[in-house]
Order: sequence, then C-alpha cells, then structure tokens
Amino acid sequence: MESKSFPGVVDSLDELRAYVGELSQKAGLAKKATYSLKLAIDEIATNIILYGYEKVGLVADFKVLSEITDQELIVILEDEAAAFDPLAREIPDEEDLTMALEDREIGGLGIFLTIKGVDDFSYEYVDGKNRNTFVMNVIKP
Amino acid sequence: MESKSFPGVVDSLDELRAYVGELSQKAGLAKKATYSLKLAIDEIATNIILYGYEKVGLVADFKVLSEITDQELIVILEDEAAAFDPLAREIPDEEDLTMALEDREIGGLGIFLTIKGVDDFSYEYVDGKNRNTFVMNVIKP
Amino acid sequence: MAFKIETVIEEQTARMTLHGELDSLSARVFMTEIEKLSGQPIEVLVLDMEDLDFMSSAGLRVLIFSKQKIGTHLAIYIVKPQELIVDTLEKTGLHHSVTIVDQYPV
Amino acid sequence: MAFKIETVIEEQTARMTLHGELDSLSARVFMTEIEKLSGQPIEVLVLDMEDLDFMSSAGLRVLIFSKQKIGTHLAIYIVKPQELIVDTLEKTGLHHSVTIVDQYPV
Ligand SMILES: Nc1ncnc2c1ncn2[C@@H]1O[C@H](COP(=O)(O)OP(=O)(O)O)[C@@H](O)[C@H]1O
Ligand SMILES: Nc1ncnc2c1ncn2[C@@H]1O[C@H](COP(=O)(O)OP(=O)(O)O)[C@@H](O)[C@H]1O
Repeated sequence: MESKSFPGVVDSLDELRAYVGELSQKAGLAKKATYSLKLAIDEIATNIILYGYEKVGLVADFKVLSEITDQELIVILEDEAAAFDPLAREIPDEEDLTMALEDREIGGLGIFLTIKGVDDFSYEYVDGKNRNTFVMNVIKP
Repeated sequence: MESKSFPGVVDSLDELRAYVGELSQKAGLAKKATYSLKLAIDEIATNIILYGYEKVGLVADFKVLSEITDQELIVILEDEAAAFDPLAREIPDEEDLTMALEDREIGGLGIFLTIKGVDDFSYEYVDGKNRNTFVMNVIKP
Repeated sequence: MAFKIETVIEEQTARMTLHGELDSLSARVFMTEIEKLSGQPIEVLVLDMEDLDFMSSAGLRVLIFSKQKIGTHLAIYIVKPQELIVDTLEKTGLHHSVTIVDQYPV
Repeated sequence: MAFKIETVIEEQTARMTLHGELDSLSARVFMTEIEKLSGQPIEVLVLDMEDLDFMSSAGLRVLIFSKQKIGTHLAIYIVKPQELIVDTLEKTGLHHSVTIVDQYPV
C-alpha cells in the first residue's frame, strides 16, 4: 500500500486529483476511467473536507492509500471525522434527474456521481476512521 | 412586518437568538415556547449560513421578518441562496432516534428539531428567495 | 489546474469563458460571477467550456443556481464541452435543461 | 451569550464544564476539546451543564462524535442539564446513550 496525506482543506483538491492521475497512469487506466475516478474521489474528498471537517471545526489531514494489482487499482480515502456512510442515504433516482433544473433540490449529486463512476465503491468505519474505498478494473491490452 | 438583516456568517447566530428572544417577549410567549422558537430558528439559520452561503462561497445577508398578532408570533427567515426546501427531505423516524449513539448517522437532527419545536413551519421559494416561516401560538392568560 | 473565468455582457446575453478545473473551490468564483447577474435583465447565458478540463457536482450546482437566480426564462448554452463533461451532464439529467452547442450564436 | 468550556482530566475521567450557549459556532470549540481526548485512555466523560443555557443540534453532534472517537466503551454523564436541554436530548433519543445525573460521582 502506498500512502499520502493531504491537509483537510478545499485547496488540497487540485493536488489530490493530480495524484489520482499519477496512480491511474501507473495502473494503466484509460482516459475515461481516469476521469471518472478523479471525479469520484474529488466528490467524496470534498464532502469529508466540507461536512466532516470544516463545518464542525475539525482541523485534520486525510489520507490516500492505494494499491495496484494486475486486475485493479484500489484507492482508499481515510479520514478522522465523525462516522458518515455515503451509501446510507438515498441517492437521487431517475425521476429526480429528469426534473427541470429550476425545480430541483440541489443535493445528492456528488455521491450519485461517485457510485455511478467507479467499478466498486464501499465504506467502512474502522478504528475511529472513515474509509471510503474506490476500485477501478484495469483492462489489460 | 418588522424586518432586520444579519450578515450570513455563524457569528450572527448569537445576536439572532437574542433578537428572537425580544420578539418572543413582545409577543408574550412562555419560556418553553421561546426556547423552542430560538432553537428552530437557530437550526435553519445555521443551515442557510453553512450550506446556502459558506459552502458555495456566497457572501450575503439574511433577513428576519416578523409579525405579532393577537393569536400568534410569525417569524420569517429570508435568504438569497439556492432553493432548498427543508420539508422535502426525509427526517429521522422513531427507529433512527432510538439507535445507539455510536451507530447513528449524524445528519438530519436540525430540521427534525425545527419541525417538532414550532406550532407551524412552512417553506416557499419566491422571487429568487427562500422563505422559511415559523409560527408560534400565543396563549393569552 | 488553475481555474479562470471571463465574463462579457452584451445586451441581454452574458457570455462566460471557463478554463481549467471546476471543483468546489473554484465553483465559488463561478458562483460569485453568476450572483452578479442577478437582478440584471439577462435572457441568455453562454458558457464556453472548450478549455474546461474537469467539472464536479459543485459546477452543476452553479448551473442550477443560475436558473433559479436569473429566472426560469433563462436560456443556457454550453459551447463545446469536453466529452467527459457531457457525460456528467447526461448522467445527472442536466442536459435536459441546457443546450449543448458547437458555437454560439448557433 | 459567550460559550466557555473547562476541561480537567483525572485518571481515566475527563470532566468538562460548559457555560453559555452551545451553537454551531461554539460547538467547534467543544469539538476541538473532544478531539484532544482521542487516543487517550479515557473511560468516563462528565459534562457539567448546569450553566449551559442553550444547545442546538451542533451540540448533539459533538456528543455522538465523542462516543465514536473515544470509543464505544465510553460512559457519558451529563450533570444537571437545564430542563429545555433535557427536552432536546429526549426528543432526539440521545438520552438513551448518556446518563443524566444530579452530581458526579453519582
Ligand atoms: N463526510 C460527510 N460527513 C457528514 N455528512 C456528509 C458527508 N458527506 C456527505 N454528507 C451529507 O450527505 C449529503 C449529500 O452529499 P452529496 O451527494 O455530495 O451532495 P451535496 O453535497 O450536493 O448535498 C450532504 O448534503 C451532507 O448532508
Ligand atoms: N439551506 C440549505 N441549503 C442546502 N442544503 C441544505 C440546507 N439546509 C439543509 N441542507 C441539507 O439538509 C441536510 C440536513 O440538515 P439538518 O437537518 O440541519 O442536519 P445536518 O446539518 O446535521 O446534516 C444537510 O446535511 C444538508 O445536506
């Protein structure tokens, strides 16, 4: 497992996406898969920073753990905030997503894009830490 | 209608509660009703500030409009943020609320306390503004 | 990559050119530009996205806000968005409420 | 009214005395105090609330966080909370997870 820490502030997102880009390249992910993974990780990291840390006044880092195998790239975001399971909420359904822009509630799109964008997404709370795990399949040529 | 503006920052909450206290006194609300109204307004104002403004980088005031009649005290919070209807979300149910502290998701308590604490709560989006309306019955001795 | 935005208002059309990456940090800059238009008689919002390389849900949120703020009559044109951004618009259903074009005026 | 908090740690008991009003601004101070305990071998958290006049859901959130952070074995005692604060604890079901007492040690 490779591991890298980032300060829990929105300014870190740029560097985080760049780092996910490097991991994806090492793992041999295609351009589209790389983008989807960047998006998914950006969304969850944004939530950790805004809701988990800033909103409640916690000052802490978050970690990116990663592993590249023959078949997949596994990335884990680990944070110190209160327990929050992104999969426990209802995500928007078909009907919500076809509603006119002006009538819609603005929430829930981040987690929706995360789940739709990766090959596998899972959550666990271990040792006082949230772990959000993202898996992308690597298609070998 | 009386009207007062507050800067959209968490530092305003203290003064906001004090102002709600004054209105309640003028309207002749009992101590318990005054506390419930303060709590309800603090919760919704907090959400406006954190989610409506700070999270997305909007810098704006919010307004408190109020009216005292023979039967009731009506207070309206008016803000400039994106439309958000607190009543559109699921609020926690009985079962959620008896779950052990360590197993629970932390969200949703603010809107729950608001709805439970006032005699009437309603929401509308008018002229590009969110209006959250709180009504407390005044019991005349 | 650094986000940049330029706004030009001509008659009832506001045209914004977006460069770089639009995440929850840079969306604040975009939000502020949109907020400036509120109260003005804008009918058309043209967003030039050819040089925009990334857009998260924070960007979508600003699109939704634009329509609420400027008015539901507002027509939004998105010019030359990159394929992966079109994907995001489609997945979330936002392509129903904006018009994706190759140039504007069309 | 201004929020204040004092913490005294003795053996495996952390005792915090809360004064004033606990809203989403002051909850940040409370949160930071709790965060400092994480990793320490604390078994009992005593919260003296006699002088606490207001508590919003932001305060409840810190209670939930305490248990997650310090460990589920943690016993939380709330000493002399005002009636309206007890109301909030009961409405939200948090009274199942803390012990409300008139003094501590009981
Ligand atoms: N790490 C977190 N901690 C606490 N609450 C969170 C966290 N992540 C998300 N949430 C909650 O889940 C909701 C949905 O998140 P998301 O899908 O990203 O949409 P949005 O941020 O637009 O509301 C948020 O509004 C917030 O209430
Ligand atoms: N004014 C608002 N604008 C946007 N989203 C909001 C607003 N108010 C509340 N929300 C959303 O509703 C959720 C529930 O709010 P609340 O009941 O106060 O609980 P909490 O803040 O603990 O999550 C928030 O997490 C947030 O996603």
